[in-house]
Amino acid sequence: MPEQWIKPYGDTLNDGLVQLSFTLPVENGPRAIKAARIYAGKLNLKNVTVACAEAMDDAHTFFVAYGRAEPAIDYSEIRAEEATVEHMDFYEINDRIRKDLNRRICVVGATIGSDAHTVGIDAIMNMKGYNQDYGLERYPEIDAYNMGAQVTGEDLLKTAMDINADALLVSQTVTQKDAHLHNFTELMELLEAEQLRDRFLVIAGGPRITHELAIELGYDAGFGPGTLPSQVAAYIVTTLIKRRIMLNAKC
Amino acid sequence: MPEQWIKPYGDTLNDGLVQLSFTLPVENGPRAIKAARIYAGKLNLKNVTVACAEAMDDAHTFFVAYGRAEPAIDYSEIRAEEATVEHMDFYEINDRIRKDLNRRICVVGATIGSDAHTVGIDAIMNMKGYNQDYGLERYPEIDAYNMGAQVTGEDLLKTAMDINADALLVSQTVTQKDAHLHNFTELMELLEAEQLRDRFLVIAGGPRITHELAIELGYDAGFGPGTLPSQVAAYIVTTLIKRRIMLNAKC
Amino acid sequence: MEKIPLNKEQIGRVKSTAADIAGQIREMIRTYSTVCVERTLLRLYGVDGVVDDETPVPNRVVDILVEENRIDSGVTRALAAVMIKTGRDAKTVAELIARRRIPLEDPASYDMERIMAVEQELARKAVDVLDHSRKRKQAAIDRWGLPVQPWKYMITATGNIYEDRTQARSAVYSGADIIAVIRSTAQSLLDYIPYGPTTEGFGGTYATQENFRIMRKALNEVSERQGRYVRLVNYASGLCMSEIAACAAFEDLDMLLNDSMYGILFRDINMMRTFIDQYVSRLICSRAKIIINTGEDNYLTTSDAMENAYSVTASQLINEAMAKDALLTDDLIGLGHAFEINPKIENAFLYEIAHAQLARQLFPNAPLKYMPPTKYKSTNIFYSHALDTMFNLASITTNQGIHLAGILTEAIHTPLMQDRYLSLQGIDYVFGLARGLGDEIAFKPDGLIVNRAKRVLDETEQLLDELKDIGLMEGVALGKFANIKRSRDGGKGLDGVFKKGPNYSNPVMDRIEREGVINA
Amino acid sequence: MEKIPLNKEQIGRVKSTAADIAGQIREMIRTYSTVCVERTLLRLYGVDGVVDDETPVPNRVVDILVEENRIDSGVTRALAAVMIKTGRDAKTVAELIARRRIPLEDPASYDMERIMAVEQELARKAVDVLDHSRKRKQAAIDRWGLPVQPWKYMITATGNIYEDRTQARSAVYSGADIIAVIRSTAQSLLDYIPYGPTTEGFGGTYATQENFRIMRKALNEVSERQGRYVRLVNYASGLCMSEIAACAAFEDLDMLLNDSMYGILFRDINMMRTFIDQYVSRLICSRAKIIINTGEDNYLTTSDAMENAYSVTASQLINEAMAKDALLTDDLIGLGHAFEINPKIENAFLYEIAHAQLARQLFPNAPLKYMPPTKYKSTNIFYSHALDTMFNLASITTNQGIHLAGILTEAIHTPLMQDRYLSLQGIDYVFGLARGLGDEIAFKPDGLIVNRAKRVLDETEQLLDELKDIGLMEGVALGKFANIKRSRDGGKGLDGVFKKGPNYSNPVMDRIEREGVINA
Ligand code: B12
Ligand code: B12
Ligand SMILES: Cc1ncc(COP(=O)(O)O)c(C=O)c1O
Ligand SMILES: Cc1ncc(COP(=O)(O)O)c(C=O)c1O
Repeated sequence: MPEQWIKPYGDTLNDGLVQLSFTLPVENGPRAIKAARIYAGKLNLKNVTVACAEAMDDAHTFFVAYGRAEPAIDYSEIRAEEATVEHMDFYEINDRIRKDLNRRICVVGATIGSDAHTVGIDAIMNMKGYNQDYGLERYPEIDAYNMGAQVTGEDLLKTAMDINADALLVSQTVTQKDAHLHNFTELMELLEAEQLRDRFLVIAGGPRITHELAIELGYDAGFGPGTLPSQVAAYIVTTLIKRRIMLNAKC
Repeated sequence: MPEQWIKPYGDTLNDGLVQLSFTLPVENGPRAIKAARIYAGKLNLKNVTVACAEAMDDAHTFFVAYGRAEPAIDYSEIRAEEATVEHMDFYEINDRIRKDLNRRICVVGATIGSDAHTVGIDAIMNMKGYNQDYGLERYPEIDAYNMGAQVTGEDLLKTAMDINADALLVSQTVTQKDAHLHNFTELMELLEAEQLRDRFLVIAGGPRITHELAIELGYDAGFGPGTLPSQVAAYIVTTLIKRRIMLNAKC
Repeated sequence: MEKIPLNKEQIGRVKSTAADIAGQIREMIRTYSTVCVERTLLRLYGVDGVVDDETPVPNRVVDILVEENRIDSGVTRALAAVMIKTGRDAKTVAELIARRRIPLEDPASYDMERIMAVEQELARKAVDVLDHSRKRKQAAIDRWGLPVQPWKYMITATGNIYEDRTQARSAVYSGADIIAVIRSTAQSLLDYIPYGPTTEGFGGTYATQENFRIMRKALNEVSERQGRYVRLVNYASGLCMSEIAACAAFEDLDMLLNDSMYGILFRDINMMRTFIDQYVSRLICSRAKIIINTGEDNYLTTSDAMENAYSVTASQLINEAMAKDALLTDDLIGLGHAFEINPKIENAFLYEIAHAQLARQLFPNAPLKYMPPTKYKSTNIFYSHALDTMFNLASITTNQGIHLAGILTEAIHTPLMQDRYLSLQGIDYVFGLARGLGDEIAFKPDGLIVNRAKRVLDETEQLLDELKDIGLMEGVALGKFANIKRSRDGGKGLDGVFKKGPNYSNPVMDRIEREGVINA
Repeated sequence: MEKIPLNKEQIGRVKSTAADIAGQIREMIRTYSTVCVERTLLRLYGVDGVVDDETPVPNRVVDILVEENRIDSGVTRALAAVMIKTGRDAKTVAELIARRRIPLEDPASYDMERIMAVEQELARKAVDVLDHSRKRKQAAIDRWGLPVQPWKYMITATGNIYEDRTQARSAVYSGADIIAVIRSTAQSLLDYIPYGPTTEGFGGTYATQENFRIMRKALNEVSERQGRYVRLVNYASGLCMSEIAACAAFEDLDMLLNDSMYGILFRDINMMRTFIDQYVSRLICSRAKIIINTGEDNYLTTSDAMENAYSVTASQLINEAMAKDALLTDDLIGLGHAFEINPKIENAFLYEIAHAQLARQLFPNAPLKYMPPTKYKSTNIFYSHALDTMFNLASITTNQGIHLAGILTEAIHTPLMQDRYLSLQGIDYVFGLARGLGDEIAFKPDGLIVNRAKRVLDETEQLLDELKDIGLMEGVALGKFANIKRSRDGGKGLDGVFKKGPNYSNPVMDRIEREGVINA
């Protein structure tokens, strides 16, 4: 196998070992175990060991299996989109705003839909910040409005207009049945319907968000787990500088 | 999907949810995560979530992923071979030996090859037994010889001849690099070379043994994890009764 | 066994301060009622069903009362009047009103004695519902006894009540003592109870009376099969707090998440509204012997467990006092707390033990509800399973009452069947392995554990003293709990609060209050 | 901190009884030597390499000595004679002998003074090897300090030394303090040390000097990168016990599994043979400051931890005495024990704590080697991870020395890289969470823990008293350890034991014994 092709690694290069656990809706026993082995085989695994089979009731069995995955992928062909963020700290960011934008920045954040999770958006916006990294409210050159949770798209938009925001920060945590996709899309449609899409930087965030997904949804950028406020601030500042001519929103 | 077709079960019938963990030999980061997602996709999973990616060093990343497996299998077509064992207890077994065989049974057990694991074979043979089920040594109608571990095929065979055994009980625990298959096969070849294959019941056991595997290897039966001594005894007795005419080994 | 030497007088002081704080709320409650309370009465009188395919009859009837500006006298007498007029039962009458087939009547134009007789009859029936439920639960205890504590509490949250049922059965098979059907997200904001069985939900399954029934029936069956009674839980908090309590009584639920503080802080529900609804819902729980669970654990998902532990304790004390005001006895007060200290903090386990043990000693007879780690759960399910293992140990060591099962996929998705199974397996493992540990060890006097507990109690006392001065509502407005600020006049549902008029009557509440705690 | 109030006099008694038992073995050792000991000397004199593609030169030379019936005088003087004759160094001479290019000489036909001079020079070089290793290890400690205990000990077992290296690097990255390269199965039965780097093994990787070197080099590199010294372990027990100790000293290994009891019981190695080899290997360890690890933990994989805990303690006491006989100081005696009580036993954790704490108090200065659960590990990796979590807690609470990482796939396969990672992550989690727990709690006097520890000590004393009468060898023959019976004359390797003749000489042993414990 050429070097750039990769497979899972157990204890020998390219052994392909993966661990699997799953439930089959059948009663435990030799037949169930055989079914589990056959099933795992259908997932492109060879040498499947059904190590563990335990009854969860009389019609459901839990399995732990190991097997050697057959596919290999060419790692050199994989490229992941990331919000291009220059690494800057609190001081550098404020400096850059003063020097290169020469005005204060204004952002508004909210958790939209019926989602009540605020810890994520708070981590980015509140004074206190996250992981020893100050939140946007603390930046002297940024005016940050945190609307909290359960905010409708309409309310968010209204506030953004009222305060003449540069950027909308939108958070979504509940992803069951793709609730987050639904809410993100609805907001984007609203922006477009109101012909306000280009007026703001629109940034998505939450535990299941990647930059790629955000782009797909029509957002400017997306930030996932572990994001630090300074990363978001740096992204906003550098993007606004780039778009300077196009944008003339003011607080 | 017809009812007898099954898929893994997460929280909704046929949702196909499986949990996966594996390592890729690449540095953690968005590109690694994307590779993991693509890789899981190659295992016939849809809607893959790479929930967790953690660096194990600068060239290896650990992933936990969930995805919806696409294949379905027809459970009605799956049949698993099992050593057909009548459920009998200690008393019934001894009774049956007295009444139906009318002589004592003689068995010899060993862990062969360089395998030093004796706990499994001891569980079947020692007085004390396993899980509140007496071991073969305790059966008044069975003469049980436990040769322990690291026994060569030759020694086992010699002892079996010397004591005129009805059954050989062969244990194997170390399975790395298929050591067990190798040892089981070697013993079987030896028996065949000596034209003694039909003289004994030859029974395989160990944590990775299934009846099916044992049959494939040319053994009469195979017993895996959790086997109780009484199951083995019951199997031996009923099989000997069936083969009564063919066999006339005596202790 | 006083493992931590707490100051008895101080405990007396904080309990009495908390009672004072609750008393202030109780004052407010005396003068107000809510649309929810009136709908609750209708339900207890037997009113049920929907009109126009989705509006519950109780809602429509109360809406009409509001429309007609007669809500301040309450629904009961108006209903009684129509009953007298039509000679039909409450359910039929309410339906007819809801369909606008007949108008509401002004009770003033009826003979007061007849009205009151009907009213008493309605109240009797209503209280019968509660008594009946209490007795059925008592019968289960008589037959099967109570499980040993900590009780293993397991959630289902598929969104589909029939899948929930499948998951619940499996959980019981794996040892769960209690099944909680988690509610679809934001149901607390609905000002009505959805109707009938439901198969779609988000992060949970709608709380409907039919869903309660389906699950209770399934659990009754597995109870029979397993030879032990399996308890059922749902969520009352929100805009239908007392109504859900009524439905729960109808369907013999054993526990309810029941805490207005949760609604105020996390759902932005108006505080007056929910304090009133809570009081009535708790009266119902008291009479029907439904254990309430409070939501202090949630505070620590938002604010820090080391910094704000005292706010949990203070809230527990206030919640206890409010529960006792509503006739709940110790055995029915499942005060909540949680294992939520940042695991990166050195000796976090010792502080967790201190918190859990403090709660245990402050409320020795309450079935404390202990929440597993959630905030610091990782998407690394193996790591998260280790967190739960330590949580299980803290629980058995400090002898908690209601043990919420920690789930290894907490940071990923609502639990799969196998996640549940692994959780229960882990609990059994640790509970068996260390059942006697709490009895076996003593804490170093002046050590980390003892000092931490004392410190939290001191901070609690400070907060309570402050709250006694400014009042609970002002305290909430100042962000004293979970760092979240809510104003007295803000939040959802305030428009459903009304001042009781001179003719206001609520015979069910009167009766329950009058008859006090009943234990048979 | 005496957490369990043990009887000091009783401790004195069992220690002295154990010393007596060890003394009997020491008597035997004085009169015998083994082929392995002679090969060890050759290695320390610088002899290495193989002939005929696979037979190590030390083996061939000693075989020739045996063939010629001159083994009873030992190899040293015979070698010295040829060196004098040829004027060449030990390595060259040995190779020539091995290739049968030159014959061995009878030292008697040489000037005794010259022989002894060469012999002393050889011994000096040999001991230099050990001193050199000791100093390098001391330098690492001086530079980087010692890690806090319990030390995180992680195994690699791929069979391929280069993969082991990859795995080891990752383990160190994840926090391992110690890397143990598990040996290929049954290497203990090989009466020679394989040669060169190896890439095939079963359940482990062959112990060869080159493999030691490869791994030590890799660990030196990561030590530099991580700014902490990572220790390396391998296995000495078996038919090459002292030879492997010599190789380990050459390559600066820090620890060796070194226990003749393991070989006797689990590998059916002859007891005389291995007691002698063990003594010499331990002298080497003492001088080169290699920590030994003993194998009492293994007993409990075969016999029951509740029934036979005392056999572990008795064996530890004997092993300690045997170690001290071989000049090992407390800090080098890593006595083994294990967390192997059936988790189905109610309060198993309390008994585990009792056992671990007893060991801690009996050997307060030894870096106790604590083995994770293995026997009761399940193929359910989540359940097994919970077992390890509790094990981690027992270890940190009782302050063990060398913490063998429990692996969630123990019941399935030798660990994958990710299994290791998860294990270390789990250890860090628990150690941080509960670092102070041991200091914080006291055990109830007369409780389960205290009584269990006392009982085990009583039973230990009984067994030791019995062994003192019948002797250790007879005790083993009677199945007193791990329920396995081995006779004095049975087992592998007895033919390699010989009685020292009147001209026997072992200048290395003599010198180490004479110079005693050296600490610089
Ligand atoms: C805390 C919590 C709660 C609290 C919320 C309190 C509050 N004030 O927010 C309470 C108790 C109220 C709660 C309630 C519920 N919760 Co909740 N909750 C959690 C929990 C434990 C932690 C979430 C959290 O705070 N993470 C910490 C923050 C810092 O991380 P984060 O959100 O990922 O944020 C980071 C990044 O994503 C990013 N980011 C996030 N937003 C944004 C926005 C922008 C613009 C940018 C740039 C970046 C960014 O930056 C942040 C810092 O790095 C998770 C489980 C878990 N451990 O993850 C469940 C969880 C999220 N909850 C869940 C559910 C289902 C609910 C309920 C619906 C349950 C119910 N039926 O009652 C309710 C209802 C809530 C609702 N309607 O939304 C599920 C969601 C399942 C799913 N995948 O859909 C989870 C995963 C638990 C589970 N396994 O079931 N919950
Ligand atoms: C105990 C043990 C040991 C003890 C053995 C003591 C003894 N007297 O047997 C000691 C410490 C000596 C040991 C050593 C080694 N072990 Co070991 N050991 C284990 C351990 C912890 C438990 C095995 C056990 O006793 N199970 C309990 C018995 C009752 O179960 P069982 O064997 O499955 O038996 C049941 C059935 O299978 C069946 N059965 C078994 N045999 C037979 C025969 C017949 C005829 C029938 C009918 C039924 C039957 O009935 C039994 C009762 O139900 C396992 C890990 C684990 N938890 O499984 C590792 C394990 C088996 N060992 C392992 C290894 C690698 C080794 C070593 C090679 C390590 C090394 N390099 O040093 C050494 C060398 C041993 C050797 N050459 O064989 C690996 C094997 C990996 C693999 N899959 O190949 C394991 C899985 C650990 C691991 N994860 O690395 N080991
Ligand atoms: C006391 C209490 N009530 C209610 C809920 C759930 O409320 P909702 O339906 O708003 O999600 C919770 C959630 O933890 C709670 O703790
Ligand atoms: C003390 C001791 N020595 C050696 C070994 C390994 O020996 P072998 O190489 O025979 O597998 C062990 C295994 O646990 C041990 O505990």
